[in-house]
Amino acid sequence: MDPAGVFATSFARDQSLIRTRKQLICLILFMVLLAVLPLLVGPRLVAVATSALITVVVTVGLQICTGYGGQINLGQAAFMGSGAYATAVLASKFGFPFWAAIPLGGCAAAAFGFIFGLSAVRIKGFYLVLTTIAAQSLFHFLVLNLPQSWLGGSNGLSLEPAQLFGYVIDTDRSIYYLCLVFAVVMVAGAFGIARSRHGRDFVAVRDDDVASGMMGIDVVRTKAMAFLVGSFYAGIGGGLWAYYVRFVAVDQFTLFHSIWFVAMVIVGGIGSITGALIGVVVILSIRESFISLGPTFVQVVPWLGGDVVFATLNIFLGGVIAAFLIFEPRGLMHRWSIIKRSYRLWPFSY
Amino acid sequence: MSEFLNYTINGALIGLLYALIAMGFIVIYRASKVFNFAQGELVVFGGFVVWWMITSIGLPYWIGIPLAFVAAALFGFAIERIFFSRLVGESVFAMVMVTIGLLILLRGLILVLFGPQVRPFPIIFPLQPVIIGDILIPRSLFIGGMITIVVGLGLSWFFNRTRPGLRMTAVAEDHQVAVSMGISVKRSVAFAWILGSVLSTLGAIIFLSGKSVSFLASEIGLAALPVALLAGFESIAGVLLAGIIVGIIQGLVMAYVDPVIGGSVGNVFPFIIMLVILFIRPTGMFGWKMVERV
Amino acid sequence: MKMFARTVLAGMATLMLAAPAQAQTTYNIASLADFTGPYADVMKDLNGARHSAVAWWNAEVGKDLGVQLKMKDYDHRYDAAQVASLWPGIKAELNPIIALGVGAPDATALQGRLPADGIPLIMSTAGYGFGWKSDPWVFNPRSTYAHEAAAFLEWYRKQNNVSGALKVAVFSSEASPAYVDIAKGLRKYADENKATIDLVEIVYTEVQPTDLTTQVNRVLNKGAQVLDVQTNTAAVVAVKRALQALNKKVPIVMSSHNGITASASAIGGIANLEGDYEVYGMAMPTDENTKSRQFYEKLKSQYGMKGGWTVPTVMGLNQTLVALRAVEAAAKKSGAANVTGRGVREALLSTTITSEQTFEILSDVKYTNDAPFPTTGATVNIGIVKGGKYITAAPGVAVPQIGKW
Amino acid sequence: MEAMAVPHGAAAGARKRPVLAAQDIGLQFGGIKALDGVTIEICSDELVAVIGPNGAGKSSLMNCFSGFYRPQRGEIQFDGTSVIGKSVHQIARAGLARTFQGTHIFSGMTVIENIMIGRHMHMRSSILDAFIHFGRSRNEEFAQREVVEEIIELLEMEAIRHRPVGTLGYGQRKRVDLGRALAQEPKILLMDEPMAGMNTEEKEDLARFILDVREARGIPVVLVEHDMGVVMDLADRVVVLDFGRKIAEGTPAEVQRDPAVLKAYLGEGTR
Repeated sequence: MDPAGVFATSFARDQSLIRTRKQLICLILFMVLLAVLPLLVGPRLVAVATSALITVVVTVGLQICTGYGGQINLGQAAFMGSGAYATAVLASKFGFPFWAAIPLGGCAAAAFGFIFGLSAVRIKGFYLVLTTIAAQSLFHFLVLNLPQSWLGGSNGLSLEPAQLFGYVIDTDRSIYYLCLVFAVVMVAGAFGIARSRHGRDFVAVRDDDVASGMMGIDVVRTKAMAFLVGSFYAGIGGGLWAYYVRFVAVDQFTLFHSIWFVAMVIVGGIGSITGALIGVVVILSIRESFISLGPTFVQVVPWLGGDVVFATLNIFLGGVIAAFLIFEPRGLMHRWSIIKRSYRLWPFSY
Repeated sequence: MSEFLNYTINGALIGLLYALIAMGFIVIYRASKVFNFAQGELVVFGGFVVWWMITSIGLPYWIGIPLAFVAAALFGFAIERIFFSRLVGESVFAMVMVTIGLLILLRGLILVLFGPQVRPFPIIFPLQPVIIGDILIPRSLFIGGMITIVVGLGLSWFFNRTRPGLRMTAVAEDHQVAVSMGISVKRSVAFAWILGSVLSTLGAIIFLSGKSVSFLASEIGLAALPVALLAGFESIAGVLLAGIIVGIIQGLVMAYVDPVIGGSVGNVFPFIIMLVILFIRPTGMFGWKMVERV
Repeated sequence: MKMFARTVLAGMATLMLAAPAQAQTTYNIASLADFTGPYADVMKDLNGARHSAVAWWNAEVGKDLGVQLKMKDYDHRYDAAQVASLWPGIKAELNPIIALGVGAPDATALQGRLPADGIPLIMSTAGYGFGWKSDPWVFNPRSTYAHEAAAFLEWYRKQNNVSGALKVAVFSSEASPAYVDIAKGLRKYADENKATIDLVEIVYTEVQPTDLTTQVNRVLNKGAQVLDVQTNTAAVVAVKRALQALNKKVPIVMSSHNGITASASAIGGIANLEGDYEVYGMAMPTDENTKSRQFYEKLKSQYGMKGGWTVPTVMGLNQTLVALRAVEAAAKKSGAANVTGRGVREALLSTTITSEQTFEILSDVKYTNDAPFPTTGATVNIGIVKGGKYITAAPGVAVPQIGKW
Repeated sequence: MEAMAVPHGAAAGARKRPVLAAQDIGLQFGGIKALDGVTIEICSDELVAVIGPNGAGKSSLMNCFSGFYRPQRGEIQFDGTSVIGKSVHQIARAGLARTFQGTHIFSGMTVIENIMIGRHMHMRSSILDAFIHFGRSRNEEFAQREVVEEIIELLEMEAIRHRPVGTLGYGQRKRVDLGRALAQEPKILLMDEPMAGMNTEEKEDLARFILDVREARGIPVVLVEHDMGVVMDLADRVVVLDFGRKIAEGTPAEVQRDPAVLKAYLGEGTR
């Protein structure tokens, strides 16, 4: 719903994400802010922002797969992991540069996902989630049991920092920019997909696969596509992670990580790219501020002790998610559009 | 030979335990078509309640265990009331997502209620194994398996023979039809959650008797998924057979393949079975075949 | 103007003269902890031990040295992602000269960047094969879990006059790469010592095993004389129950993170573990009146020790003491005002931290540039439950050599 | 409206090419025969109504045509090729569109998005194009959007084009359904009880749209309907089913006089 007084004068205008000058200015300001962030804030926030950017890539992929395509996925961390491992192997064993290793890591994750998704997308219902759980446990099993020279087994894999024209990307700031570039491209691409025929097909298949088939949409193909795109995104996120930490180990990508990615999608709102961004920001900022404020809090009120102070984090995050599930199962993005709409239509209720 | 027989029998009994956990899962699925991913957390919750009643408070078994079942029933009911009764009319997709959120919430809740420590679980079933010739069967699994079979057949009879059970089966088949027949979907779903929670607690008792309880126990919720799938998510009697099949395969793989590859393929094997089922026959062995009407 | 300058100079001179007596240079220690993750249950003791040890050092050692240490806690939920996002902030805000870690996530998330940051990290656990790299920045105060178990096996074999190879079964799990690493280390050890050790089987189980009766029965039929369970307490309980079910008395050997006390509380009573062993390269929190125990009592009465006399407390103490003694050595070497993270690491690599310095909580700790843990001269203590009491069975048993795995 | 009824059978086949032809199809669920030897032909530029009492097999017939059911017996030819064994989307891509009984509409999406989905099979941009957005994907969106706007104009939905379909009334939703089917540019349009659940006014509107569509696009239409009044006004030819069999076929006037039809309908009335 547009603000009063704004009418689409062309399809381009009608189509574009940015319809008002105000929105354009906001976007530009936001991008500028992201660009100069490392210069403004301390290393702690730069690091938080970096992990947020990586998480955004992974979660946006999950949003496309789950939020748009309706394919619930509890293996996103495993796909992230397969991307991370592929990137690490390509970079450390075959000497690929990061700009090739990361996208190839995405492809590897998509291929790994494809093996599991193939069986489930043919069936009506939420069977994909079962195969993704299987993917999660088989990923773990394979990494640990394949010959050590392939994926490092229980030893993990380490890799050299990324390099661009001889410039070594190993400082917190440079890694932030590396992740920023990838995240911006991937998010922009996600918006592109969401607005294209593919994005519509995903939603159509999610909402009504019967009618979708009648529209000439190949339901199986579309589901598989949503899933492939989702795992590709996870793989890109994994590749970034590999260069961020420069060490890849199997226990960095557990089922519990996958569950948290889903939680971010729930909180942000199902079926909205912006929602995925909001979900990541909300969950991470709650978690990180708890963790940042915790030590100070412990120092101010020492008798409480760290164990008590930090343990409240679990309750709080659980509570936030519960609150969303109970009061706003469609997520923050939905709430935001309601507020926006009612404000624009005021004094008429919508 | 007797070794092989032993692995087979023990595998079958562990499979029956999976079947019991899967039963809780299936009961909820039948009523609302929801995959409850918090099933493992229900098991952990049930386990902690039993620990709390018997070990912590010190109630005798004959009071503590029934009380734990009552607590589990109330807990299941509360979950349904707080989350799922509000979601009536929302898509199944939304409800499945809610169970994933529930998983995180329950973990936090259990941590706060019972603390992070590993707790000793009371010895409900005697430790001495049942010995038949060379074959050696853990008593908790043996008695548990018997209980599971009785419960499974009982529930199957309930859902297929008794009036209230048949009503719930009607709900399971089609919500709209059920409503038009004047059956309360809400009540049926609430009952399913109560039953699912109670079955999880029973599962916890058999699983954990004489061992320890902590978060790690929730993994059995995932191990039960392949069993539920093999049974087609619908058939309660079928899940017994499915459990036995998965359990035997897993037991034999663990005994004969694990040592050869020097890894733990046995633990992931149920998931491999799951993938195979999805490729070959996703409706499971006993799933209701329904024609998708447009 | 001249007058003013003279006053300033005089003031400065006074300050400088007073300095040796009063000036304390304050440095920071980063204390990485897991309050909300899987190890939340042990953190109270472990972290309490760290804090009281620092308080003790400040009062009794740092004061004379001119160094004060401040420690700040950071919760990382045992998650590498959280460590990675926390660390740059820790480095900038705290600029620590040394950091204390909990487990694998710390090491994996930081080992790539610690050399550049110039901050050594001291772990609370034994070492792992996967951390066995030269030029270390992450240090374990003890040799690896596999080394520790091997020390026990050699001791046990001699103790019981086993002729031929001692038959051992290992219960492991693939739930964590760390568990797999322990099993791999033991496999390597057995392969190198075929005459004395026969590793009959490595049994992989779930982290919360359903029932291990068949598995235990199988390995006993293969003649296993010792069952090695270094995964978690749930596995110890399951193995023990299986032994009880089979009515067999074969000793279990446990490790520090799933030791006798922890396993006893998980199984509901120490009597269940009669005749079972634990082994690790640090003091055992038994009731015996040892030097370490006295140190603990001192911390408790004077320096606000909150934890009980438990393994987590000892773990907290041993890593903190190594860190503190390294800082001490660095300060002595380069002066109180010039301690850096790199200097502390140099000190770790060049000085031996004697057993006396750690109140016998550790044996002499001597690092080389080849490994992140002491490869020579390390010893372990062996604990046992005897007559329902938890006591030391053998102190100071030497750790054998194992090749890298 | 075309007043002259089109005769059926071999003569019609010679004069006008049948677009959709079912030959002796049989469909069974368990022991129940949903369709039993039904033969039907729809020629280009023809509006055929399929009527019959409840359970007569009308929807089953539609589902066989569109590929949701696979008849056990008989043959269905669409545009010269067999559709038996083809999947729903393949048949749709071959040019068969249908509207649904009840609503099978994407209620979360806006009117425009719903109709754009109808354009799916006319769009070619790949997922990579979509990722890049600028260039092919965007141009294609704009081009297709123009087609959609024409349909919106035709069906008089300008005012609601940005409304989520979930917020629309039933009549409007049916219009969206029709618009979506038209956007497919089908060679034939099947409408499954489009008037069910509508009030008189909405029915009149929809009837007008159906006629407009025929006039503007010249698409043959198969209309499954319960409401005899509507059928008699719109249809060129009527096929009557009862218990899965074809019991009558002819112009509306002929069918109305057919004793078998009267019996079936009266029979239903007294049931």
